[in-house]
Amino acid sequence: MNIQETYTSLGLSDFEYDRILELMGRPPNYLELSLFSVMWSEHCGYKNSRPLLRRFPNTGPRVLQGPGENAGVIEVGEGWALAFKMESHNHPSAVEPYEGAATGVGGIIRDVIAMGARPVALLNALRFGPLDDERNRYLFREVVRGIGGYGNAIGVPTVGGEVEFSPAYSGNPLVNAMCVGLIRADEVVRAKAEAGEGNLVVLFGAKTGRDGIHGATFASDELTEESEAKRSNVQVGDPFAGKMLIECSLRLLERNLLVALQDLGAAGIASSASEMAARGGVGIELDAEKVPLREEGMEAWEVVISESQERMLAVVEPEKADEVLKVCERYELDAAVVGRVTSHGELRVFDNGEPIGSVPAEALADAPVYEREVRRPAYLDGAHRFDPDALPEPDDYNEVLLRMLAHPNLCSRASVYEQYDSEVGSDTVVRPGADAAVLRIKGTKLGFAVTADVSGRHCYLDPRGGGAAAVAEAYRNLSCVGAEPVALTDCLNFGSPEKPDGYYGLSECVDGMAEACEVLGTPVVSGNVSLFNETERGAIYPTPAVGMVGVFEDVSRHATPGFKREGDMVVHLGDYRPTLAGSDYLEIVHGKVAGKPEQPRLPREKEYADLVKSLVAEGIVDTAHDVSGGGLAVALAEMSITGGIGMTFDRVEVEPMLSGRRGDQALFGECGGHFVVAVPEERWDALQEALGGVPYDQIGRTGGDRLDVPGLLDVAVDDLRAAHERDLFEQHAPEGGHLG
Amino acid sequence: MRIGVTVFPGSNCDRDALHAVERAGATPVELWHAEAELKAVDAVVVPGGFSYGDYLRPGAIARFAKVMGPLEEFAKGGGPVLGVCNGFQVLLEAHLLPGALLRNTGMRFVSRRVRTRIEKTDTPWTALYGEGETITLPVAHNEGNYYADEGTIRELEEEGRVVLRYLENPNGSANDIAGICNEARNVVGLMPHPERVSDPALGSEEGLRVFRSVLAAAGAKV
Amino acid sequence: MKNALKVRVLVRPKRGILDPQGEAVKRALPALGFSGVGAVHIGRLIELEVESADEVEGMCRRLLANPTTEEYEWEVVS
Amino acid sequence: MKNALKVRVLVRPKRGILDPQGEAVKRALPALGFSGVGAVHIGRLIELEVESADEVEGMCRRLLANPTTEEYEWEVVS
Ligand SMILES: Nc1ncnc2c1ncn2[C@@H]1O[C@H](COP(=O)(O)OP(=O)(O)O)[C@@H](O)[C@H]1O
Ligand SMILES: [Mg+2]
Repeated sequence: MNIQETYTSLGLSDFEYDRILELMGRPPNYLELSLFSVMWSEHCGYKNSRPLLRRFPNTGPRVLQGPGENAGVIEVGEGWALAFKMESHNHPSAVEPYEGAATGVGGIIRDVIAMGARPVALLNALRFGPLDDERNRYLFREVVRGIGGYGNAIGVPTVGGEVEFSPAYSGNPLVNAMCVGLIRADEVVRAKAEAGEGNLVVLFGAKTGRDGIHGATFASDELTEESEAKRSNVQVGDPFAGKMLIECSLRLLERNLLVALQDLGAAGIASSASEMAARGGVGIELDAEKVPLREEGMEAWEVVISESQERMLAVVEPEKADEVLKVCERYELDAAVVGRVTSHGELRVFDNGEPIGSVPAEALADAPVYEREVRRPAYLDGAHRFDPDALPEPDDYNEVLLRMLAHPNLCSRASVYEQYDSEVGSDTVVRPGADAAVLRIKGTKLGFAVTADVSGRHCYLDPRGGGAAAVAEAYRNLSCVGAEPVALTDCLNFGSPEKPDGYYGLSECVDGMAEACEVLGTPVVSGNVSLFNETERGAIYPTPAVGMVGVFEDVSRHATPGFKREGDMVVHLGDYRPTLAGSDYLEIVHGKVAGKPEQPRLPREKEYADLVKSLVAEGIVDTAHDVSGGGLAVALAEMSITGGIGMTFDRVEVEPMLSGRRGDQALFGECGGHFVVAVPEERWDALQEALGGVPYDQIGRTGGDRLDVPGLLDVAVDDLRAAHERDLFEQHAPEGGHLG
Repeated sequence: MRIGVTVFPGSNCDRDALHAVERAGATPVELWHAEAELKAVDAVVVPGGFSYGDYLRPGAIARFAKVMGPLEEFAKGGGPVLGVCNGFQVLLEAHLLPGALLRNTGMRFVSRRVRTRIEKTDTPWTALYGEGETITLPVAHNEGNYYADEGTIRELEEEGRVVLRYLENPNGSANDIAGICNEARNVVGLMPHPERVSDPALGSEEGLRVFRSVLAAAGAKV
Repeated sequence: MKNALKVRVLVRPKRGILDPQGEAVKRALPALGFSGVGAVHIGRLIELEVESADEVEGMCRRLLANPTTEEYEWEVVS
Repeated sequence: MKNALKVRVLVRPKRGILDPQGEAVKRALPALGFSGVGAVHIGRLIELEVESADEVEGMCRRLLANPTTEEYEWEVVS
């Protein structure tokens, strides 16, 4: 291979190679080139997305740590804080779904540990192609099994998530995992190799093998036939070692034995060490031969960029090194001093004393930045020309509702989340199945809520509006359980940024998200970017995933969607401007992804959601649900099904809601910004008073065993449930690969 | 009263069990797997999790841990021992209880709340329940499908050693068995997790009486 | 390890014991177009390097197989 | 099934791929009093009855083993 072939095979462009020459002042060797290749990949270097990410607001009164560290941190109260982050593992999961998903969970957990936090909750956001295809079923089944396989064993509850199916993800599934950790606010650890010269670098955890060499570069390439051949790169997770790593890391921190801590992700030791060095403005020297190995005959360059899982790197004062090694032994983990902090600012690698590579840490951390060309894609105009009135109106709405509830995109997710231990840790107050999961903080009245929300189809039809809508939906979901939304993490899943219309989607989505974050007051404190989600068939939908965290002063005051009592007044509040454009109804019933969805009205979103939150916090409301996919009819059906109680619309109320609207638009139209709450009659006055000037309608009452909207719908709750409680793995005979 | 909770590498409900023990009013004591001592506890909980990753078979490696020696003595001497989920698996592997737990028939991990019935209240871990009382408990496991040969099952039934039974069998267990005890009735294994429903903050306290029972039993003896 | 023996241990569910994994595979095969498959049983394959074969029987009995539900056989393969 | 062939399939982690089970067992053995054990690898044993051996290779590739992380071998045992 000539030099150009070499750097091209490592994913570096001519331009990038020239830049490396300039920075180094000499040609790099293979190890050095490998380091640039991984550190300048999108996954690590954000070279295509950094300018966009600057558009996100990232400060706020509760923000203790914004982007730039392993995870963002927000303050809860009474000295408690939460560290959280979301990350993609799309490409590894496309190749080897079980291990790809499992190692995705392991990886995000380590980001949270690196902040010094104990991981206390996991979420995931998933996208697959339709389930009528065998490969998609296989990917779905194995990804869910992999998430459970890791999360359950490691003892961190998986409390929420999101999953949808669309042809846009056939062959390129999305697997985004989020972890939340709990920590004392004054004990946040930073991954800086501070305190400089003379400190030691300790590697601890699993042994190092040839796992995932060049995985980071792989994650930043399009998926092709060829990536099948790169399969030998797959990493295998070991949740048992992962669990020991959590306990060991926390013990080391508790005993004040570490100066800094950093997880090992893409590009292994080299990448972690160079990040630590760059952040601390120091140099690091590594002795490759000191690394405990699993395999024989590994080359030094392989050792330092291997992506073996379940390892951490720490900076330790020399006099504490022995103690550190002893603690690691207690947890049966391998540990070794593998290097030292120096003042020369370079990442230097030695093999038995021989220098085999040296790169300025700054240079590695300073990936080139590309401002890409932006072009509005042509498909948008066509999609927006759609006229919903041209559709035939169904004559049996009962049948339509049942069909929608049974659709894989709207049916119950129980068959997914029942494969996850959602309660280990004994802190889960509201389990999966509600708008957001709620957890308590032991020994206090405090709590927090988390949700993951994604808006691929909406972003496809209107990237800016869709970006804002994802943030707004997360905000609504937290408000519905009664939490005060505080901040978010995100994962930007997009196609190739090198295609101008693809880059348009990314740029517009980010603008929409940033605007929503500003208006709603929820800064972005961490995140991750996954580009090149394309197959031979084209790009995925622009798919930003949002993971939002909110806090409770008194976690006992929370709400869930299920109706609780017969005779409750059911109240609709907020905007009601339903449209079929871009709706689930349109896709499920008419097979169309078209129209321009309603623009979110952000200031009102905030006003209404904040109101719902305070209704819950004041103890007026314990039953609340936001109206999202499937519109009002689906929201009410979900409240009936989970509560096991029916509901009847007041005849007089149906008329105005229908005025000038078709039945399908009224029942299944979507628009964001509205909610359904239920209160017992004795709290009706208190509710009305609290509602103030917010638009609301008392639409009916709970009771009986049917959902009855006179003139439109009349279905037994049992039938709704039968349709909704569908097992997404029904045809789950293990087809292809891995028995489990 | 001091109640010990064993901690194996990979245990993950140890902290939950310690918390429940504390809520029940006893002193929680951590029993580290590598130390062959029970620290003068009056009862032991072997908690859930994935000891040694559940590698090989759940509980197969943990049963050889150093702490298991004194624990077996303690059990044979009549000391109250409770195994929950993975802890139940450990007690089976250690032959302190008969039978085995196979893979769930649905071939999936199941995590949900199930209704169960308290069948026997003459064990130190169920004394405060009513016989036939229905309680809802969380399960979360991959291998909870109780199996024993016909003779053993018959014996368990005839001797009233089925302590807890599923009303909604989540895993294919023989005779809907969710929990059993040994002949002397001091060692109990349960597949569901009472410690997870031992705090009103989490919406249910139905499991707390498991831990209160052993306290009450001790109180009666003293 | 010098002069190590390679031992192969096969562990299988005892006859008559429920084998949910085997059942699942048996059910899956026709869906993949494989017909003519009768019983399917799934067990464990354990390969060890040992200094001497003396302890293998004990390891199998005490650790590698569960006598309640499993049977085993082992052989030195090299 | 009449005239069935009994086939034995051995599936093991590919060389170089992490085998966490094997590692954990290996680490645990000395504490259990078994010394002198080197590498340990854990895989699956699958025993099938088939009418003909023609399709076994396909079954292994598509269902019984995960070609990404595992290798397999099979033989007719009776
Ligand atoms: N992949 C998943 N993992 C865990 N829980 C999930 C997953 N997908 C959905 N859920 C849970 O199912 C419930 C319904 O999800 P969803 O319909 O996305 O809710 P919403 O519309 O309120 O965002 C939520 O509680 C969610 O956390
Ligand atoms: Mg919602």
